[in-house]
Amino acid sequence: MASSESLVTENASKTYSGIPKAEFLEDVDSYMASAEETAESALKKLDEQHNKYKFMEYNLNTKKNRLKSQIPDIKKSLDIISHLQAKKSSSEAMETRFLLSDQVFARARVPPTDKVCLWLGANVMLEYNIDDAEALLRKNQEAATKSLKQVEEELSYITEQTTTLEVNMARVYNWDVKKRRHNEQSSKSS
Amino acid sequence: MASKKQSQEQVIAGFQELRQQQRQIVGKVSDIEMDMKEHELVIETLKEVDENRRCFRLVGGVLVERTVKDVLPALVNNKEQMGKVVENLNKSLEQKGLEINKYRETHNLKIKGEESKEPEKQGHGQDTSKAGGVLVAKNS
Amino acid sequence: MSQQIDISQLPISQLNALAQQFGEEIEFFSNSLNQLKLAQNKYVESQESLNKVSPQSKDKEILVPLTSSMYVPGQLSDVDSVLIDIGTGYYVDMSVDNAKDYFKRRIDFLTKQMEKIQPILQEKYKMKQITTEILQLKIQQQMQAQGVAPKT
Amino acid sequence: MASSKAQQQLPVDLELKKAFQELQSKMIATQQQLKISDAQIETLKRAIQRNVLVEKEIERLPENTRVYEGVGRMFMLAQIPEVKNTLEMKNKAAESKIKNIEGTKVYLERNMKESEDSLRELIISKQGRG
Amino acid sequence: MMDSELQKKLSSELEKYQSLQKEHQKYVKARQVLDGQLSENKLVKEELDRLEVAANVYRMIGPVLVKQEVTEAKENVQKRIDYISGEVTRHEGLIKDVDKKQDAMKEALQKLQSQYQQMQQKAAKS
Amino acid sequence: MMAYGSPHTSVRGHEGQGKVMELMYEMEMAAEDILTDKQQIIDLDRKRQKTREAIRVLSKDHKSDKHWVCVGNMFLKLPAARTKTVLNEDFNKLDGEINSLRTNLKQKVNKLRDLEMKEDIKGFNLTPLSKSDLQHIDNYF
Repeated sequence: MASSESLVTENASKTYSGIPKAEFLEDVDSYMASAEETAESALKKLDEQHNKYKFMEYNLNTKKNRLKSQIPDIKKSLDIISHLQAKKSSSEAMETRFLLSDQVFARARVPPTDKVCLWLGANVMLEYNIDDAEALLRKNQEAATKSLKQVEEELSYITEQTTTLEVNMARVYNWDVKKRRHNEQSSKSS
Repeated sequence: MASKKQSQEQVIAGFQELRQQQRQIVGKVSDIEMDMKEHELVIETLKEVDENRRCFRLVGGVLVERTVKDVLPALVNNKEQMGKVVENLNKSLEQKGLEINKYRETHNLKIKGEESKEPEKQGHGQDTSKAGGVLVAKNS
Repeated sequence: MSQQIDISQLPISQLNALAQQFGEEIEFFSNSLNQLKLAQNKYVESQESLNKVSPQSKDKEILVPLTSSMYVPGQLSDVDSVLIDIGTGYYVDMSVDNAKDYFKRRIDFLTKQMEKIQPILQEKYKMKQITTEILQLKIQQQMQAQGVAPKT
Repeated sequence: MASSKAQQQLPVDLELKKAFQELQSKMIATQQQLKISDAQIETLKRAIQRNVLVEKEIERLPENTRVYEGVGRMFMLAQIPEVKNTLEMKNKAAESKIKNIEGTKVYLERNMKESEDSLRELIISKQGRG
Repeated sequence: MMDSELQKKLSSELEKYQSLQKEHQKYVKARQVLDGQLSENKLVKEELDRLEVAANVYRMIGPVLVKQEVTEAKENVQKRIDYISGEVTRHEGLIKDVDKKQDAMKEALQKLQSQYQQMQQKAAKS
Repeated sequence: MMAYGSPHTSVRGHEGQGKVMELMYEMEMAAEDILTDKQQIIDLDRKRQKTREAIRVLSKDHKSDKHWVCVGNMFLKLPAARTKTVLNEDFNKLDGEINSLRTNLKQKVNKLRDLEMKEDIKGFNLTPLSKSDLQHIDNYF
């Protein structure tokens, strides 16, 4: 079987943040003629491409979920920081019930403080002034929100490509049905 | 025939085992690389701040209170170690690839649906791993 | 195992579907088993962390987790009771011992759930195995019938 | 192929077939159990190893270093000897768990062997009769 | 063409059948959710039943923990349990209805399908 | 993002297919956007109601001078007066968010309607793929 260009990578130059574009199959007849494809092999190629998009989609969804849990956590941190800011010059300790572990809240006294510690990652926590902490958190919040937006755009782009591929598959399939039908009829009439 | 069939299954199982190992190495490499990126970011952050600032490091469930100047070298060292591990893993990945190819040649294995195109592209070994039946042992 | 007789009468396509169905069921049950196990681990963790809420820890210096990424220095102010989230928006003050009992109950509850699933899963594994065996046998037979059996 | 055909044509000894099947499913179950046990031992051993490393790391710290033990999500200030003590206790607990699991493994293996033996005996007794 | 009528009917019936299937799935899913809620509420009720009358029970309203009498909390949860149980029964009824409709349709569909096949065979022969 | 087409236009040549697909995609995106906004409004509204309920309950409660207020993963013990302020702030913030979402939503709905109108004039119907597939097969039979 002659190996030919894949249906979707013909125009590999058109990409969206590294995601290849799936070309719409305008003219099935001429494509099938020029590419020397059988319907089966063409469908298989499309299906493989489809799987690749699904794989990318899966990865992006993981990223999206991570960001989606990160953003509220940052927001919570900012909320609490505003309380600490209000309290830092007071003489009274803050009484809290903190989440000790799943479903368990223990009581703690937090003396007025202008320092908090933030996990940076890599098992490292660094002490910050409240104001610096707030600035850092805001920066991270912005970055995470932006990143989430981008991931969402990429995901919808992938959905778009997947749809195109699905339409292509349907068209090749229908083309094949039509051809078979035609062959049957011509053999009947002969 | 029963014995022949058995050995075919064994060949395929052996092949899948190898692929599984390959995937495991790939997974490990990408895990460590993510960790390295995280280290890189933290190192950059710590470089920017006062070296006497309070800084904690979590060592296996125990949090140790130190200063930036104590933690920073430890992190840099950690990252270097990880780099070495990745290097080694990449080497064994290469070897695993060779091993797989050799295995395929000696047992005359082909991946179904691969007849007409180049070998599997990297990073997309997924579909070949699904259940049995994807692999076809050629012995005619 | 009366079903076995039925199974051996089925055509290949149905056997295939059946094997697939068992596979899906196995996946479903192992998933729920895993989820139960995860939930149980959380309870065990909570139970263990309560061990450290003891009179010796009163007023101990701690780093208070304000969120999962932010901590602040403080002191443990109450080592006699904790607040437990019992679900659906209800919270109860419990003595540490009662709280431990609560988690023990939850852990036992999940153990029972898992013990219910385990035999079902085992049975499904068995059924899948039997089906696959018969399926392979049938395929062999068919191949022989078509004369495409590989040379011995 | 000859063997499989022959088997089918002969009247199958139902008792033997049943015993075979039972042994097989038992074997699968046992092997799974053994695998799980091995995995558990492996995790415990790794945990012990990690604790030993942590202990070494902590020993190297300046004496007055403030260390905190993780309790749930909170960290509680502790003395270095205290932390070492906790780690050692954990290791002891893990070791006794490993012993327990190894005990069950021995039991499982013996049980398995007994089933195999009884099946072998069954076959011999059948052959004697046949 | 003769069979195009039949074909249309077949596809429209098939569509109806599929929408029934979707409905079925929807109800089953809803019942699963309800089942989960029911068992959770039952567990909560069990815990509340263990408490002494003087115990401190709070309910989370918005972002505030509001103290509630144990008896009141128990009553509330019982009410929820009753409501959810009712919903479960209702959904079971709905599922049964759809089941019945599906069974009825299945037969009709099979008939149509075999008719269609016969038609095609005839067409092929002629 | 140009070359799109629906399966049943293929037999009639491919003029303007890309446009149609583009429009369809745009419409889908707009509709999805509206749905997410609606869901968000519902969620926020539920939160708002809860906050209102809390305000009401606390205003009746004169026994306790302090309350446990949930902030993130933890509860802070706040004086009644401060609790009230926090709740009112929350309420107003939620109110504002809901209102701005609603205003935007109106515009979005209008835009979608515009898009749909164009479709109507051209006479393309938005049938799901499975249906059009069937029709397509029909045509050949």
